[in-house]
Amino acid sequence: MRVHRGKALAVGVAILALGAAACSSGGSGSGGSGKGQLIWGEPTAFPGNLFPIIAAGNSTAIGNLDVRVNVGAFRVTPNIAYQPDPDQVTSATSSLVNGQQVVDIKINPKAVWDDGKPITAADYQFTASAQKSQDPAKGGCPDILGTVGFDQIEKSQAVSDKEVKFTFIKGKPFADWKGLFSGGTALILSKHIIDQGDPVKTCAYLKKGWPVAGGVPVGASNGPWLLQAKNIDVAKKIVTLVPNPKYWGAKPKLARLVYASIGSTSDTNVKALKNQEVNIIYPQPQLDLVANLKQLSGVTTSVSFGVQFEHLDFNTKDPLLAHPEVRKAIALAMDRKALVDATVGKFSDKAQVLNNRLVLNTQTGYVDNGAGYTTQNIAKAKSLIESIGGKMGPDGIYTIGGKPLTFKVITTQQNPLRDQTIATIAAQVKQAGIKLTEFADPDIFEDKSHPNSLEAEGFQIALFAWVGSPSLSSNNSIYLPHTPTGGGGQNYTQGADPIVNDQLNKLATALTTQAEIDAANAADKQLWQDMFTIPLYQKPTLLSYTNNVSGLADNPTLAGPLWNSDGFSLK
Amino acid sequence: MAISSEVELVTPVGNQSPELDEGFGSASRSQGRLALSRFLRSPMSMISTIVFVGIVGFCFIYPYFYKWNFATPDLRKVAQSAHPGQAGHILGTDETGFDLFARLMRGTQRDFVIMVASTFVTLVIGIAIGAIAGYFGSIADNLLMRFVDVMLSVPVLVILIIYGNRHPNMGALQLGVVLGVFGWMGLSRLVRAQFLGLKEREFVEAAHAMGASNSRIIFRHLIPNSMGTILVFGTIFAAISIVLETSLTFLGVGVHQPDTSLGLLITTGVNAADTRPWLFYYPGILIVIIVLAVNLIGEGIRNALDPRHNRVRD
Amino acid sequence: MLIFTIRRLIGSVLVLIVTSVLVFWYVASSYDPLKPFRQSNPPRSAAFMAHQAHVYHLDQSVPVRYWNWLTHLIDPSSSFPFIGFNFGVDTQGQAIAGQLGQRLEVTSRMIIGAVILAVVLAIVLGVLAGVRRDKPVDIGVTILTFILIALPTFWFAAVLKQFAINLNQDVFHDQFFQTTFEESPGIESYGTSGQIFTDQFKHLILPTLSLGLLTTASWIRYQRASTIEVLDADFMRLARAKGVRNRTVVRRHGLRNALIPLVTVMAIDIGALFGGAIITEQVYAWHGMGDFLSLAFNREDTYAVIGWVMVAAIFVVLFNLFADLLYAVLDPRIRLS
Amino acid sequence: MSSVAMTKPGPVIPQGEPILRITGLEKYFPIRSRILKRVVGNVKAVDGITFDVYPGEILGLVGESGCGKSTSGRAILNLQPATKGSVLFEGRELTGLSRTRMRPVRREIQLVFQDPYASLDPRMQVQRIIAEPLVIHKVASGQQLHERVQELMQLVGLNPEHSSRYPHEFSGGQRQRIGIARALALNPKMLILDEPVSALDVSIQAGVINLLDDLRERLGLSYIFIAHDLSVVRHISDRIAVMYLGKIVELATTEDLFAKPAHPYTQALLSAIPLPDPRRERTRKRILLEGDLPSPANPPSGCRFRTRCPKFANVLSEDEQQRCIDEEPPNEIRDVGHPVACHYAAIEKVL
Repeated sequence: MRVHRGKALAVGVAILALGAAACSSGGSGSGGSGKGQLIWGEPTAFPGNLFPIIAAGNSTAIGNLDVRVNVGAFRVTPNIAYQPDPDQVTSATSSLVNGQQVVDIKINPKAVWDDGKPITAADYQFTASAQKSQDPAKGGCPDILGTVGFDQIEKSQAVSDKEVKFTFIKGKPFADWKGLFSGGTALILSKHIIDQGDPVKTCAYLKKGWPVAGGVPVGASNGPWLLQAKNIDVAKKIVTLVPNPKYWGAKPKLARLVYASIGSTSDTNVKALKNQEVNIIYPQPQLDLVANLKQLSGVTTSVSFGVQFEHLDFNTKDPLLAHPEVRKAIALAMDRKALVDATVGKFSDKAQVLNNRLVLNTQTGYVDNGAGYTTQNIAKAKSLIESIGGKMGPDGIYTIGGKPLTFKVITTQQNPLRDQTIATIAAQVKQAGIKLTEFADPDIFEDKSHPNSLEAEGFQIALFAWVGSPSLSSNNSIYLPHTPTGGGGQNYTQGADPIVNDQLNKLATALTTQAEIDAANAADKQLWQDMFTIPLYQKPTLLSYTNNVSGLADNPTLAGPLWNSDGFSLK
Repeated sequence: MAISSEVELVTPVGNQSPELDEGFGSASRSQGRLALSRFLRSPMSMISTIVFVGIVGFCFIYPYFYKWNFATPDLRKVAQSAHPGQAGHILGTDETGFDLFARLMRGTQRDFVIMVASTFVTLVIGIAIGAIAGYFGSIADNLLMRFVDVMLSVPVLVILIIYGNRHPNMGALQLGVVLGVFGWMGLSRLVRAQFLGLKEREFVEAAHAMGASNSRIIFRHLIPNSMGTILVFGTIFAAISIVLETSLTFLGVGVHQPDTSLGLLITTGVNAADTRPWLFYYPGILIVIIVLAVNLIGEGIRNALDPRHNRVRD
Repeated sequence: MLIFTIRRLIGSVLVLIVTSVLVFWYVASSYDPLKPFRQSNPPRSAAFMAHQAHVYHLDQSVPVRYWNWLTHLIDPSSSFPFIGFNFGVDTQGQAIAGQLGQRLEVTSRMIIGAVILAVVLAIVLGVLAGVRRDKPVDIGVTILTFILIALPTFWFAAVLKQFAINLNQDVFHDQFFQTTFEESPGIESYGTSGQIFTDQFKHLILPTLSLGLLTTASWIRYQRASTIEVLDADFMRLARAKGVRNRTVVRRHGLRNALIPLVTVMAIDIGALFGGAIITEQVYAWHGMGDFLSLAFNREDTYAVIGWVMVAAIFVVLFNLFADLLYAVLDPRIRLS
Repeated sequence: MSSVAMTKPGPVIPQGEPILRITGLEKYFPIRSRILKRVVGNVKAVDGITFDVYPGEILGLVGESGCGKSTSGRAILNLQPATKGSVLFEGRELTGLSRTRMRPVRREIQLVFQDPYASLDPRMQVQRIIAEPLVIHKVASGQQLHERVQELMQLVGLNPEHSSRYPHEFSGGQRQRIGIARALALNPKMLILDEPVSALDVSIQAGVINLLDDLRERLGLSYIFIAHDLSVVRHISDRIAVMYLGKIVELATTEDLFAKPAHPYTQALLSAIPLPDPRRERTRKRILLEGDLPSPANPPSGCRFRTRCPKFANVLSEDEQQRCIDEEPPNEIRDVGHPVACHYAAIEKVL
């Protein structure tokens, strides 16, 4: 329920009427299972396309909207782990058969698409085959966002209508197999809707995707909510989710979940919640925003630490940063404990220094591998610099071979947290005779044609975030060296270490969680020696909602706080 | 934002008033000096001038003596989000430990640069275009005034955002120049109108008869006689350029970290009204004072040059 | 008068055409609609990028693109109100004109409200200050207007919202003022047309106040100046000398003449209002023209930006034309020149 | 028309070649249509005037407001380029000269304006105003310039100590002296005085006129003295040309013109001069002109004056009138002894 505070008599006639409507109508012709409506204020841009596996549909907003509309075999839980969704699959296992990884998925017999057609092995097979290649010559589709994992599937086999087996190429097991069917961008594709019978036509369908005005086509949804064309107003940027009458599991408790694009202006977010015009907001955390929300009455605010982590990348091809001593000296000169206290520590007392590049603090298997670097050690930093011929200049900045230790830190624009992080780090390392200056640039994520982009690899130091995942091996491309086959595609540091490579390869092919954790930590230990990058902290997420909502629990992974929105209800 | 309408407020002041003459015995004073003395005798104008010059002068000089630097945060834990007066920070600090007082001085410096650069550029372009259109007339006038129509048909703010998107790392000087490049249209219309009137006056014909060149007539006769209008426009534009800077910074175009400007300070401070009020009120009040002072100086000049507003006897 | 109208109309069309050339060139050379693809990881193949470039016409030279754009401009089937404009499709494949039409309806609510508020305030306070020149009322109005001019738009809007919310909580004990969106999200699925109207009206109050108050500041100054000018005019002195009461003089002779210049300044400010709406819409999370532009900026959506700018330009030029004609009607001296 | 000059007796005897020779000078202002801006007609402000000025001579040019006197002065100086005709100054043709080619000539001929309030730049100090021609033509600078300005101010009877004042601090008469000083700065040979005293109080007029007369003698200048007031012109001029609607209708020595006016228009003008003797003033015959000046865009056919001519209306027979309507009277020497543009020119005593 919206506003209705019960005290209005004269002025609130309209509001009373609205409230009554909201309470009684019980959803527009969709089973009548739920009660009332909630309004979700979406901070990111309104999506143009609802099909998440193409570029047009790959956005945070889609992630939030779609999470319980197109669901996968696995759900990503708030503690950054995969959990099989019993509504979708009765079991999903991976095993080694003759040295080949075989994934066996048993589909819930009751599972049906929203047009009543059953979800079958053919849908899973189609999901894999549609995304196995971007090369049209091999029957692939260039518009598909990614093929990683699917391209390692050797064959798929429908054991029955409700059971499918995927066999991976020999010697190339895929540790992150759960991630292939985990919802979000890894949704299950509805074959009878999407498959056009021939790869070229299917590719044309994929390319077009689902433009937002058309909603998700009937027969393509397998979650408790429906995203129908009639409930989408593109101009007003409003989308109303209604319950899926064909859903066989627990039905949503609400009649409507209204998605309203509120934008990222933090003041607008706070005031909308304060005036009870929206029920849930999920803005980027900022100091005053968090403090403002925490002091609001009738509102619950929680800060969680999510899958994004901030870090510094050093360009190892830079003449000065090529010296590991310089990179280590910068790490030693930083007081990362003080940095965390000064930044994300202000949002939540649970904030910690991230001392692992592959496993996050809040993730199972986290080990503090960078103990010596948590706090500042100016003397050691200086001695490292002096050990390779560093001389203190008159301005208090070291020079090596006549070149001053002055570095430009590139980062994104309009991000106060990063501005604050760089300002703090710069002030810290200055004490060790190293000068950092900030250079905020919108081109940072551009391709090679932009000289200031990471891809162009002309930077010195970069500050940005990586998105982690429940699967540790998905981080591999950050640390593997560049290879012609595309390994290390995102290793902008261009650093390479054979020991790390070995461990990362182990990680990619690990079949048990413990094996993954061991390999990841071994790789990270070595990476502390290399110091191509410095991890800083997990980025917090901020969820705030009116107290008349129950059932909310932030999911700081990409699944977002609407991950269990079918369980939301009004008190 | 509303550059155009602001400009229209200007009363044409090129006409000297015949009533003022016959004072052969009075002290030797020029039109300008008369206006100056009227300006100086208006308390509002004087206070505004003193406030403005005082603030700007202080913000340029005092940083040399102040112990906190705008670019170096105080890393002590106590100095993060310090209240005014706490931990040795007069006006407090922000969350990083940047001294607000040092930042306000730096921001004022940057905005002064923006103000001066934008006003200078606008005056140069506006006078040049207005002078050519008004003085040479016919085709030049027609073309230039249609060009002004074209420039006015697109919201300035939008042009500036597009420019800012392409030039993400503008400094204050560049921002000022760009503000000026897109802000001259009103002035050129005013100068043209003034020139159209002035060039029919006999002293211009007299200069022709003496053999004066066009440039001499424009620079020695017409522009000095339009100076009142130009001055008033200039001050109002200076005030508007600061407000525009805040709008642009709010929209993500303009001065960025690690530098700062008043616009940036209030953009970040606007969320802190309840939680850290010093970050909200001090920059907001400072910007209102500066813009108000500049506007009132403009109003003072207008009144001083307006012969009808003749309360001061002489 | 007819000849004058036709000449001005032709002039306006010419201005719009030149504007479109400059805007097209400026925007097309500023933005890169392929940016989202460039940022994708792993990187897109060259063939894919070339194909997308073709889809967005980036493989053509700017003059050719302009010519295609211009020659497809008039389209009776387009849903843009009044005239069939076809600004092409945005990078999402949606028709730009149709979206702008819907957005314009939202934004024009705010702009019309703001203009009405600003005009009423400008006339009341401007005339009052002009008539009571140098009296406390005048000084008060002057200081008020200068403070309004000095206030940054978003700062003022934030303060206004806070004030309104406090009123809601302490005085109305209800959501009388709405601070976010142009209407309650989803109301169209359950509200009656009466409820929707009431709801939209309540959402209109605060944005109108913020945009209107900041707009009116310069208009008040302007109205004051022209009131003073008219009061000093000979015919006013004469009327007063004839013994007509001061108030009657002001109302009957002064006001009409003093209003004429305001028409011009209003027309000129239409562009500024569109600009101001960008910020106001962002602060109040409205989904109108300004919001459309922000989105187009983010996507570097060339044709969407061009379409937006041209719609704004059409309005500015139309209002200027309208003001010129009105001026000619109100002031017979203008007509001959 | 040199024959005219030769017959002229008077205080200054024209000698040798004329310094300025004006032949058939015309100045038309085009009238344009409203839509297409095509020329649909002309305002014939100056419609073929011819006269000479000799060194040391003062030629008065009189006529009603709007008759083209001031335009003639400006056309001569090329400030408003002539449509047709020739202006020979010391044998040099001035019409059609570009601004740069005209510049050296401007040292020789200067203009003094009617309105001493409008013709001085209000934002300039007097010394800069007077020095401006010297600066433009680069004839003096520094101390020399300063001295020349002081000298000029003394010459026109201004206190050199006031050189740093602004125009508005002077009276009208003083301002006109500033204008004269400015005109004299380059030692010109000739001044065109465009109603130099008509904006001044009568008490001040005499002073300025005496100054001009005095300067002419001391510096050997020639003047074209434009005025609408015959009594002022009479005082100073050697010869007087009377203009009506863009044309010269009578040209004679001052003495002749006042003693033997032959054109009905001249007679009408003379009859309007107030006489100092009240008895004569009361008994004199006044010739009143009917109607307004016709539009110079569409002047009457034949004699332009006929529409308002008392002789045409009251004296002439119908045949005679027809001649006035059909035939434009040339301005030529008739029986009266000087050029006059009237078919029926006859001397009539009006004073």
